[in-house]
Amino acid sequence: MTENLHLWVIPILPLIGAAINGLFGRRFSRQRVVTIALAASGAAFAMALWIATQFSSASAPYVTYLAPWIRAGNFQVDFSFYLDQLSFVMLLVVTGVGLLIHIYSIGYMWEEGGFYRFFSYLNLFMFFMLTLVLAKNYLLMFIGWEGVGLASYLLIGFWFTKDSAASAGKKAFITNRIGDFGFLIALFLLIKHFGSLDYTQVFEAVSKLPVEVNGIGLLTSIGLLLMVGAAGKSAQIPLYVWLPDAMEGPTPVSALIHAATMVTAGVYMVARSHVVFDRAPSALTVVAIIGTLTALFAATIGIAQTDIKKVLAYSTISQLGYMFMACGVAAYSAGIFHLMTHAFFKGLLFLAAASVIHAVGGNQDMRYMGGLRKYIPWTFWTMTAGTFAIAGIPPLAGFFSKDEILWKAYGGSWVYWLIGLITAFLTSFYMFRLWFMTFFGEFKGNQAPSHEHDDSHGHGHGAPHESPMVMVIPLAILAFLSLTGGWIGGRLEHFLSPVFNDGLAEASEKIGETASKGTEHLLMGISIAVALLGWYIAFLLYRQRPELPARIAAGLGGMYKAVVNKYYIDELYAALFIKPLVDGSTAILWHTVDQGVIDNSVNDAADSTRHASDAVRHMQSGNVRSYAGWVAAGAAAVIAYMIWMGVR
Amino acid sequence: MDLHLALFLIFGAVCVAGAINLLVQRHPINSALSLITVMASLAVEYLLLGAEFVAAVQVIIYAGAIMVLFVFVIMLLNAGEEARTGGSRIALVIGVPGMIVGSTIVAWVLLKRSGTGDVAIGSLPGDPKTIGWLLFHDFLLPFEVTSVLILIAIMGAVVLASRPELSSHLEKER
Amino acid sequence: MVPLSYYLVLSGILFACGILGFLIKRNIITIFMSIELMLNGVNLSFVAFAAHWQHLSGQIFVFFVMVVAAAEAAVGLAIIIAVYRTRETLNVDQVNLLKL
Amino acid sequence: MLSIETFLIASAIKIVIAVFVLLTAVAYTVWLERKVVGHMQNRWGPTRVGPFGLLQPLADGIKFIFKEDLTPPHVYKPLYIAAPMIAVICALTSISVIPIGNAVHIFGHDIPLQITDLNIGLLIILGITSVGVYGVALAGWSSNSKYSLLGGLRASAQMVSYEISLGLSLVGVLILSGSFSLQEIVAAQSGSWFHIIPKWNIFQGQFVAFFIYLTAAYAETNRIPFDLPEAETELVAGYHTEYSAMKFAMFFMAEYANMITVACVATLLFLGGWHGPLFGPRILQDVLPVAWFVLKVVAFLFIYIWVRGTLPRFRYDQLMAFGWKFLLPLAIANLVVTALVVALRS
Repeated sequence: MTENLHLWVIPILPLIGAAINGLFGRRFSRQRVVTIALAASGAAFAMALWIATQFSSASAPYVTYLAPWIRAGNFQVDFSFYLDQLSFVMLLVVTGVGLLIHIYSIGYMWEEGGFYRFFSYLNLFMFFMLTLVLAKNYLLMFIGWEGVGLASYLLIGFWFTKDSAASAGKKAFITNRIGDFGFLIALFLLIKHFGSLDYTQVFEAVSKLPVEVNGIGLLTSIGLLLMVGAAGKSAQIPLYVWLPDAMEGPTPVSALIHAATMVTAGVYMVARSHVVFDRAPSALTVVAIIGTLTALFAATIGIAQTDIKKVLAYSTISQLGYMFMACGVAAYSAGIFHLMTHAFFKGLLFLAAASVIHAVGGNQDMRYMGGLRKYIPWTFWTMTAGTFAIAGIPPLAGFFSKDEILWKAYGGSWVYWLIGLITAFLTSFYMFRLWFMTFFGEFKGNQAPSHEHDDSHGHGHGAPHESPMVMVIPLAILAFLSLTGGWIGGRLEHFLSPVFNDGLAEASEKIGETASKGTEHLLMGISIAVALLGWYIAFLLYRQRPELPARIAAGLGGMYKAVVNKYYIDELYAALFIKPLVDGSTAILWHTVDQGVIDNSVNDAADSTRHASDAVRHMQSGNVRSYAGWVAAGAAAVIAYMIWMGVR
Repeated sequence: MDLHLALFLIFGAVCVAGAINLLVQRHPINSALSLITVMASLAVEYLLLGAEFVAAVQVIIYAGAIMVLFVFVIMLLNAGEEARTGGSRIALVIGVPGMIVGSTIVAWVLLKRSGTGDVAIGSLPGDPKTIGWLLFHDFLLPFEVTSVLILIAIMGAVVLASRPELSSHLEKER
Repeated sequence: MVPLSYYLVLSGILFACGILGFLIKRNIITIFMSIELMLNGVNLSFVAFAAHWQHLSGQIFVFFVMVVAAAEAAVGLAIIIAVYRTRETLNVDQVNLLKL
Repeated sequence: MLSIETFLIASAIKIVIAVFVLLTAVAYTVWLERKVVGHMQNRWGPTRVGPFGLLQPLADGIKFIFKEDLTPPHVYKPLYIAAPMIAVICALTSISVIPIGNAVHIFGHDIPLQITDLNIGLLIILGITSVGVYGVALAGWSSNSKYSLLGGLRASAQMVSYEISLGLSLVGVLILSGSFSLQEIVAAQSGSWFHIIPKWNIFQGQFVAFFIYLTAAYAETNRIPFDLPEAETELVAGYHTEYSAMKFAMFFMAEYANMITVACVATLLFLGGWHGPLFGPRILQDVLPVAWFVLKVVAFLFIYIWVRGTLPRFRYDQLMAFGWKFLLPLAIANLVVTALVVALRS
C-alpha cells in the first residue's frame, strides 16, 4: 500500500468544530463561533488540497484503517477510509463548496438567533458528508448517509418555532427513511450473500458473478434496493416530495445540502456501486427511466412556480434526474461530471437567490421582484453566470456536462435523449423566466403583501441593497467555477476511468459503435439551439409581452392548474399512503391493538393481581401480634418438617 | 438427690415461675421484675454449669443495665396496666397452638430421642482469663463487629429518642 | 449430675414462654421483655451445650447475644419512646396503622 | 477442705458478725458525718446523747423502729414495700466478698477475714451494686408522687450512666493485677519501692483511675455533689419523699452501707488493702492489717464527708454531660494507656 494520507482527519475536523460550537457555542460570541466553524471546514478543505498534491492515480486507492468496529464471527466492519478517484472528486467538491457556503453563511446568518447552532449543524453535516464519501464500506457510508439526513433535518427545521419548517424537516426525514429502508435491505442482502460490506471484498465477489440478463436475480434486487435508497436521498420519483418543502430551511443550507452535496449522495452511491449495476442491466434500466422521468417531471413543475427557491428546488430535482439518467446508461463519469458542475452552478444559483431575497428583505415571490439588476449588480452578474451555465449555453459548465449526458443517453436510447432534450429546453425556459422576472422590468417589491417571512433579516422593505462582501466573494468564486468548470470534462472522464472501467466496458464500447463524431456534433448543435429557444421564449413571454403568460395559463386551464399544484402529488400521497396509514394506525394499531389488546392485557394482569392481593391482604392486618402468630405457626411447621425428615 | 440436681430444680422452678409471672402480670413493671428474677436465677444456673463469668455478666449487663433501661422507660412513660384488647384473633387461634405444637415436638425430641449425657457441676470453668483470651483471639473479628453494632445502636437510640425541637431549644439556651 | 436435656428443656420452656408472651401480651414493653426472655432461653442452651461439648465457644456466643440484646434494647426502647410520643399508647393492638 | 457443716457454720457466724459490724459501721458513719460536717460548719453536731453524742445513732435507731409506719394511700403497695428491702439487701450483700485482712488462724482452721472468696469477687460487687438501682428506682415509681418519680428517674439514669465510668476505671487495676479476686488484687499490691513508696495501685499509675472511681462512686451512692435523686431544694426528698419510719431508715442504711462498700473497694483496689507497716509483737502483727484497712476506709469516708461539706450540688444536665463527655472518655483513655504500658512492659 501507499503512504498514509490520514484520511480520517478530514471528517474529524468538522466534527470537532461541531462539538465545540454545539456544546459551548451558546456562551461564545459570534466571532468566535465563526472562527471555530471556519477553522474546522477550512482545515478540512486544506487537508483535501494537501491530499490533492499527494494524489496520484497510479497508487489509488488509498486506505486508512482507523479502528475495528464490529467483529462478529467472520463478519467484520472497520472504521476505515478509502480514497480513489471518485471519492477524491467528491471530497474536493464537498469541502470546497462547503467552505464557500460556510463563508457565505457568515453574512447571511449574522443577524439570526441560534447562530452557533447553525454553524454547529453545518459542521456536523460536513462531518457526515465526508464520512459518507470517504467510507471504505457500506456500513460506514450508511452512517454518513443517515448523518447527513439528520443534519438535513436539523437544518430544515432550523427555525423550529415555525410550524411549516418543523413539518418540512419531519417530511424530509420520513421520506428519506423509506429510501433508507431499501438501502438497509440491500446491505442485508450483501451481508447475507457476500458476508461483507467492504467495497473491495464485495466488488471482488460481485465481479466474479455473471451478468443477469433475464429476470430479477440477486444483483438486480440489490441494485433496485440501492436505487430506492438513492431515490430517497437524491429526491427522485417517487420520493422527491421532500425536497421542495426543504426550502423552508435557511437558503445557504438549501445551497449546500439540497443542491450541491447531500442530494448527490444517491448519485455517488450508484456510481460507487457501479460494479453491481453493471451486472444488473434491468436495474440500470430502472435507474435510467426514473432519472429521465424525474428530469422531465420536475422541469414541468418548475416552469409554473413563482417562489424563487421552489423553482431552484425543482430545477435541482430535474438536474438530479439527469445524473441518474447518465448512471442509468452506465455513463457514470458523465453523471459525476454533471454532479460537479451542478454543485458549482446550483450552489451559485441558490446563494445568489439568497442574496436576492436578502436584498428585497425576505420576500421570495418572484412576482414582487423585478428590476433588481441595477440595485444588486454583483448578484445579477454572478446569477447570470449560473443561469447561463444551467441553461447549457456554451462555453459554460452546464453545457459540457449536460451535453455529455445527452450524448451518452443517446447511446442508450433515443427516447432518453429526446426527453432529456425537452427537459433541457424547459430548464432553459424556467431559468431565464426566473432571470427576467427577477432582474428586469420594474421593481415591484412595494406591491408585495406585507407578510413578514421568517427568513427575513429585520431589514424591512426598503430599497433593495447589495449584500456584504463576505457573501459576494463566494458568489464570485462559484461564478468563476461555473464559467470554467466544464472545460475539464474530457480530463475528468479520463481521471475517473480507473474507477469505472475496471468492470465491464460494454456500455462505452456500445456507444462507440453506435455513434460517430458527426452525430455527436449534430446533437451538440441541437442542444445549443434548444437552450437558445428556451431563452427566446422566456424573453418573449416575460420581457416583451408580460401579459401573455396569464393568457396562456388561462388557455391551458386544468393542465396549468395541475402544474402549479405540482400535479397534486402531495395530495395523492396524502390520499394514497398517509391517510390509510393514519386511519389504519388509528383504527387498528391504536384502538384495536394498543387499547384493545395491549392495554387490556396489562390492565387485566393488574386487575387480577389486585383481586388476588385483595383476597390475601387481610393477612396484613397491621397487628403485630397477628404477624407473630403466623411466625409461630410457621416455625412450628418448619420444626415439624425437620423433625419428620430426621425421623424418617 | 444430689446438690446439683436440687439447685438446678430449685432455680429452674424460680425461672419458670418468673417467666409465667411475666405473662400473668398485667402491669409491665411487675413483668419487668419477674424477668429480673428469671435472669438472676439463670445466673445461678450458669454458675452451676461453671460459667461464672457469664453469670456475673448476666447480672451486670442484663439485670443491671438492660432491665434498668426497661424499668426506666416504664417509669418515664408511666405505663399503666395492660388493657385486655382483643386486637388479634390470629395470635390466639393460630399462634398459640403453633407455639404449643412446636415446643411439644422439641421437648419430645429432647427427652426421648437425644443421646446427650449428663453434665457435671462446674464441668467447664469459664473463667474470665480464658474467655478473654478466646474473645480477643479466636473471636476478634466478631468482637470488633459487635462493637460497631453497639456504636450504631447508640447513635440510633440517640436519634430516635431525641426531640429535635427540644434539643435545639437547649442549644439556643446555652 | 443433671442430664443435659434438663437444661435444654428449661431453655425451651423459657423460649416458649417468650413466644407466648409475644402472642398474648398487649403492652409493647412487655412484648419486648418477652423477646429478652427468649434470648435468655437461648443463652441457657448455649451455656449448657458449652458444658456438654467442653468447648467455651458456647459461652462466647452468650456474650454476643448479650451485646445484640443490649443494642436491641437501646434501639427498641428508643423506638417505643418515639411511638409513645406520637401515638400516646403502648398497646400494640392500637398501633396498627400499617395496613390497607 | 472444710466439711460442708463446718463451712455452713463458719459462714453463718461470719455473716452474723459481718452484718453486725456493718450496721454498726453504718450507724457510726452517720454519726461521723454529722460530727465532721458540724465542725466544718462551725457547729457541734450531736452532743447530747452520750459522750460526744456517741450514743446518738442508737437513739436514732430506736426512734426509727418505734415510729408509726405510714403508708400513703395512693402508692403501689407491693413495690412500695419491696423497694427499701431491695435497696438494703443489695447494700448489705455486696460486703460479703470484701476481705478485710489476711486469713487468721482460729480454732485450728485458717479462717479468711471475709465471708467468701470468689475469683470473680469484684464482678459480684459490681453486679449487686447495679441491681441496687432497682431499690431507688422502684421506690420512686411506686410512691406515685411526682417528686419521687423524678428522683427515681434521675437515680436510675445517673447510676446507669456512671456505672460505665466506674467499671472502666476498675479495669486498669484489673489489668495490673490480672485477677478479679479481691484477695489476689490486694496481694498484687504488696511490697514497696525503696521501702518508702508502697506499691499501691494508686501509685502504680492509677491515680487518674482513682479520681474517676472517686467521682463515679459519689454519683453511684447519690452523694453530694451528685445527690440529685434526693435534692432537697428541688424534689423535697427525692425518691424517699413518701417513706417514713423503718422503711426510710432502710434507705438511709442502704446509702451509708453503699458508701462503706465503695470505700472498701477503693481501699482494696487502689490503696493497697490491708497493707501497711507491720511492727510489734505477733498479736499486734495479726491485728495491724485490719487496723490499716479500717483506717484507710475511714479516711476515704472522711473525704466523702469533706466533699459534702464543701461542694454545691450539680445541675442535672451538667451531671450527665460531665459523666458522658468527660469522665467516660477519660476512663477509656486511662484504660488504653494502662493497657499499652502493661503490654510494652511485658
